[in-house]
Amino acid sequence: MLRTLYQYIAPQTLAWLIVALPLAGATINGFYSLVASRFHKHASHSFTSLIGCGLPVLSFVISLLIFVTLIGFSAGQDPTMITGPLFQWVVTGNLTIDLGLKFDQLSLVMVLIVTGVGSLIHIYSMGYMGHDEGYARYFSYLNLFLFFMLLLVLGDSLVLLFVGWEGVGLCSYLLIGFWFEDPTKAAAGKKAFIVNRIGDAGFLLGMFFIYATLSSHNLPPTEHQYNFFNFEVIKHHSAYLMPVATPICLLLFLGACGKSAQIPLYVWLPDAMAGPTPVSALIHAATMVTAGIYMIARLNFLYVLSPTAMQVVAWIGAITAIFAATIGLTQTDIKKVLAYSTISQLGYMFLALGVGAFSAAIFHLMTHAFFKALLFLGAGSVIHAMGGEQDIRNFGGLKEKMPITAWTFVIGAAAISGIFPFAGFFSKDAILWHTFHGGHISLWLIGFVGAGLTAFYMFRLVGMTFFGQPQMGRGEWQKVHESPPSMGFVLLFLGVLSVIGGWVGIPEAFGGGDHFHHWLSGVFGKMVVHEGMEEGHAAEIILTVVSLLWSLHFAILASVIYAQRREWPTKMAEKFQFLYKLIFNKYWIDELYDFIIVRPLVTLSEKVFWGVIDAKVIDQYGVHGAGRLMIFWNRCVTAVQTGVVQQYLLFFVIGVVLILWGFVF
Amino acid sequence: MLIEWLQSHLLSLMVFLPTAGALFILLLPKNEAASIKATALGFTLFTLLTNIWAWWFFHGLADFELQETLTWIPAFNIYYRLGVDGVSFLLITLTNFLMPLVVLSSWREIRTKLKEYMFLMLILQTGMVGTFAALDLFLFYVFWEVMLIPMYFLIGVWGSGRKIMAAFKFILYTMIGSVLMLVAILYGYFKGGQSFNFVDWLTIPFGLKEQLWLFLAFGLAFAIKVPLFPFHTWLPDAHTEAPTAGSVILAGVLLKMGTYGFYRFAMPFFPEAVRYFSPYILTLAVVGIVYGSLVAMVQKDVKRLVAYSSVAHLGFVILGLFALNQKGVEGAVLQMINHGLSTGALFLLVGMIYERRHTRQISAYGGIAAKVPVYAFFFIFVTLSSIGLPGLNNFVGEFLVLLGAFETKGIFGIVAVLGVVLSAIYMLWMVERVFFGKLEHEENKKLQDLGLREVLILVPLCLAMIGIGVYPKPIMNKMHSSTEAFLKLTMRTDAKASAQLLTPSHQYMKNDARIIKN
Amino acid sequence: MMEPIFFYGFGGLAVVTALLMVTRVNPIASAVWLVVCFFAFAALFITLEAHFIGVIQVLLYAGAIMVLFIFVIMLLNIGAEELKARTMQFSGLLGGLVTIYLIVLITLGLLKNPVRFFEPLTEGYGYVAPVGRLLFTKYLVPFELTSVLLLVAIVGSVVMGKRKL
Amino acid sequence: MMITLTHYLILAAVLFCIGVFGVVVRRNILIIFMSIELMLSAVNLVFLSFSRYLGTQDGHVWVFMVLTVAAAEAAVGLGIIVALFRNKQTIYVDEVKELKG
Repeated sequence: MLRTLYQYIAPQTLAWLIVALPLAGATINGFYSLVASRFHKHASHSFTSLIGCGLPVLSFVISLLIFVTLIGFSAGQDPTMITGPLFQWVVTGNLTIDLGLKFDQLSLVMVLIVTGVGSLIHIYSMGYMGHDEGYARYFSYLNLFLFFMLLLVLGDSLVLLFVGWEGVGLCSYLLIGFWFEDPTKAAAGKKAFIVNRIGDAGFLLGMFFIYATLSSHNLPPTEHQYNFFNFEVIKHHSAYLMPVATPICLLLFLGACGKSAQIPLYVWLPDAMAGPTPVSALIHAATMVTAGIYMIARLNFLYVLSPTAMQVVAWIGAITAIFAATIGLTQTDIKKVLAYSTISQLGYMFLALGVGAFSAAIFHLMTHAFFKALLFLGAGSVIHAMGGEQDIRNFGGLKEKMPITAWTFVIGAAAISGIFPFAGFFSKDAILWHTFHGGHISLWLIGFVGAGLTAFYMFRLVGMTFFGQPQMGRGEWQKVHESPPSMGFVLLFLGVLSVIGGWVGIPEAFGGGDHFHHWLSGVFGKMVVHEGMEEGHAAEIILTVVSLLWSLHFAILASVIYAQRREWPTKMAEKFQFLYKLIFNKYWIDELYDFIIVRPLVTLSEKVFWGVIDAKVIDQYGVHGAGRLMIFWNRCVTAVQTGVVQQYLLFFVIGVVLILWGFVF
Repeated sequence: MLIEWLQSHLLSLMVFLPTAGALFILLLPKNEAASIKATALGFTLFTLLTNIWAWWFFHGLADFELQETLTWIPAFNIYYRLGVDGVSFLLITLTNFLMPLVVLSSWREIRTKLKEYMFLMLILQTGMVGTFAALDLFLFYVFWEVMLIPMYFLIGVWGSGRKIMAAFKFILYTMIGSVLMLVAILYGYFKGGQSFNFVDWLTIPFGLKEQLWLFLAFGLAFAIKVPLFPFHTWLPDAHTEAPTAGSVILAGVLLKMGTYGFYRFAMPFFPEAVRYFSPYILTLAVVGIVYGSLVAMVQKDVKRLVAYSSVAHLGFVILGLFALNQKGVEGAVLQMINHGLSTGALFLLVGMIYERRHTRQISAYGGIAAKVPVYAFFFIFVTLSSIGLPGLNNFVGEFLVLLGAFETKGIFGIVAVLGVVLSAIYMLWMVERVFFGKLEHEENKKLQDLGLREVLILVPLCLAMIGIGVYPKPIMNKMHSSTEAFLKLTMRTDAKASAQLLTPSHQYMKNDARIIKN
Repeated sequence: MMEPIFFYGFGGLAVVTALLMVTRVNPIASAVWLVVCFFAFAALFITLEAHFIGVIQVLLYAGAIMVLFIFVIMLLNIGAEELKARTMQFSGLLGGLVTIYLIVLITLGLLKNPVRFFEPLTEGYGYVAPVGRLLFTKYLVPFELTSVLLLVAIVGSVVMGKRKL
Repeated sequence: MMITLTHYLILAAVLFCIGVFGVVVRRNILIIFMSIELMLSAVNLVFLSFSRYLGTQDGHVWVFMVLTVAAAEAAVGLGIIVALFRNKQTIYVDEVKELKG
């Protein structure tokens, strides 16, 4: 009896529910919100919360169930589960696209992060968005996001990945512009979508390239003969892609740049902070922006074929990491600082991918999801408490009023700065060590400097927000309060994760098992960089200690300066005025894009294409010109039409004469 | 008995049911608005039902199905010959699907000359369905013209703004093309054994020069209709000034006549010419995609913006057709349907807000999402479909078209991908300016949200969008063999070889015609 | 042989009166000359053995239609001062030349063909009875149609003549 | 000398052309109208000549028809003239130019 029941609820049969439940939640809440707003009623919060939070949590439970089941398989066996084609999407000519879900070590990690962190943030949102008019709408969007994100990470083919890829872009658009009555927020949403679309275009081309290459070879018949977008099939035939691996990888990487906010397409992410803070935590820190990393990790077999592409990925990552970190130094908006730190951390992950340390990248992805979600939610808690204020110059001393937020935030900051024994320490260190060990000294140096900067700006944030003297008016100070328990609970939970999250990947040099890496080795294989690891233990320890001290020193420096000696930075800024302005204005990149691309394009379209080619060349000269020509002809011909009937008759007689002429002569 | 008879005349039924409705409307008194509307709606629904009925009898084989042949004008060897393959059947279905919605959308918009309006609508449907179903070139031409006249009146009488100018521009542009097409039809008629039969034409041994000229003549007619890049300027005017229903039909069905013409006639008849011209046409298509998108971006009138977006979308269709592989062609066909649904829905939505505010200027709106959430939901939904969000219909078509184009025509596919980015830019920018931001205009504060009738119009469209986006297979299954046959014909290198390429039923049809002739 | 005498006599009369008709300024004069012309026609018809038609010509044309004309001319009552003097216009000159050339052309064309002599006639040719028989047998339908035509003409002229319907 | 068919035809042609002359050259609508009657009669002459030549009487029937048409035409035409004069106060065709394109 129980056994039969278990068969029905076996992971294989439940797998699709992981994806379907959030979609159901999104549909129900969306419809509910729509109907309620149509009839000017208030949507019930409890119902919305039940659906909106319950279904993601359920989804998380199922994921956990599947994880446990798969992990329970006998050792050595690949804990991979493929649901098989759930259905055939398109079949035409030499193209078959089957859609199915794929659970392997990598997607399991991602699913757990997405549903786990996602559920937590849903719960947090109940408190954070409690007073908002669009409560149901918000949860509907958030659930929809989960749906697409799960499709992205679970899809067994590039197509399904792309579906999720664009879908999360959509949700990001909707959620950034959630408070659409503020034009800047709506514009930020649009900007995010469009910049992402640019990357997506590259991604599409990359997909097409893979397909075109594979279909041009007469591949030996297999089970999925034309299913060229399937990861398994691509992997199976990856040898054929060898000659064109570099363009393919670069095109796909363009997509990753868009989604994961790397140079040159990072500009949307800071603006995306216009959305509600839990959204920033979930989408723009923990999950969606890591899609690019996931994608490259997923296609690792392709990237290793092209050292050039790997180099590009590593360099873009490293440059983005330090570039964003410098901007983070001067920002005054609490969320903007975190946004730039996200960009910077994503840069680290790309650096790891670029040097071939795929598992390190995913490791950092995971820990980053914990601590960055924590930081954002902490920031949200602060903003919530301050009634929407986001400028850190107006904070200060908040630890008195909101201890939970403050101390969990410090944990998060410590984690991101890479301080022992918090989560970030292990993951960041893995990246730096792999970079160094791979022989990329210059990249390592950049990463090393960046790590210091990270520690500095994060503790600047901590110092200015929670320590020192309050910088706000007395009345406002009175109103500051700790957040409701639903939010506090989530902060604490994430705080714990930020501490222990890294312990699953303690490297062997420290006597750990490096479980995380071994877990993922099923997907990534034994990477080249790991060979000869054993001899490097000593070097690894030395490097780690150096970088720990380096970060620690900056962390302490920053918290001291910004908590106690706030006038120092001002003086510094005055001394290096140009540099400060350059960084403070984010290197004028937005303005540059606007000047080079946006404005010329709009002007060209409006003044030249529409104004001249359409209106003048085609319409006025072409179409109306033809009309005028006809009118001219008409004038010539109607001259004969005098209106005097006798003359018509005369023409008639002349005609008769001419015809008779023909008869007679 | 009757049922069987009807079953064997399903196509004729679909073509002439609307005509019957039109004649019936003529009998009704002028001031009986309610019964006129009900009759029109009833007959369009009836046609739709017939279409659904026909769906079961249409199997998607490699030949023409539901054929009917009758002698019409024996002296000139002209037959009343109907038949559909997968593509035309789907387009007919699209037409019949849109018509009831369109009639429903005119419920309140049309206040003057309702009787004439509904009459013309139904005649228009006859013309459209007939054009898709005709297999005799003469019959095709007749239906083609039947379709133009009602549209001319719809724009000219019930339009807005500079409607007369728009109507003239529409009809003159189209007539120039169709007259050239008539010349080409007559040339082929005399060249190839005096037959208007579609199948006979496939075996006419045209020389290269002839092919080029004839292709140009046919192609111009269709290119204007599509519209391909430099021939597109009638479209924004006609779309903008036409009444809502007119715009919907114009975008949803009439534009497809051009691409369908390429698919059915111009390309299979003149394969050499297709090879010769395809780089130029592909260039125009890609230019159309980019150019249309860029110009759409800077429009100030919502309808005009959507009209320019049609130029871009139809560029994709042409790109897919001329990619000359099955992915591209099927993507193109799917894109025709998708464009009909999405752009049709956009026009309907614009019409709904126009009914309330009597302006289409983007600047007259702003922030109305807060006031009309349901409307905003539908609009954004359709917008997303239009910009090709995965999971909705346009994505499937665009994906296949781009993939097909990339595979065989490399660079054109790459440039066309730009269209994906640009479409997001212009649509979302418009959505931002119309729906988001502060509600500033006084008039907008009194806006009414959608009523039940309007929701009923939009829901079937949205469901169709989701359906095609998620599970396009049932639709695509109908057209596999047709597109295969099309490719075989278009790729043939030798006119004589085409005789062998004809599928069995083509042969059957020929014999059939012979029998009737004797 | 009286035939040439009749032909040239009445033919010449017809031509002369026709010319006089087209050249008169006053329509009354024209009408009177036309009546004379029709008499000449009638004579020519009789010369051609078409006795019935000749009589009809006199009764219908000279008797009825021309009277109608004169009625109308008098009804309009155009005084001499309103009658335009004959002014020469380019189109008129051209018209005259073209007409003269037309005559030459037709004559030349006719003369190119061999001369056709009249055959001797059968008994009863030109009587009323054969015409009547043809009218009511072979040409019944056109004959009936003319009645419709006349009806239409009557209705038409009544409509035209009324000031207001 | 014999009077042949050709004689009659030439005579008819001359009379017909005089009628044409009147229609083309004269501007008085009444005279134009009379010229038309003259032309009709000339045609009748042709009919009769051929009838005589062929020895059948079909031509007579057709002349009969022409006479009917002429009568009808006269009735309607004179009606038009009266109406024209009433509206335009003229009987000169060059003063009526409503058809000017």
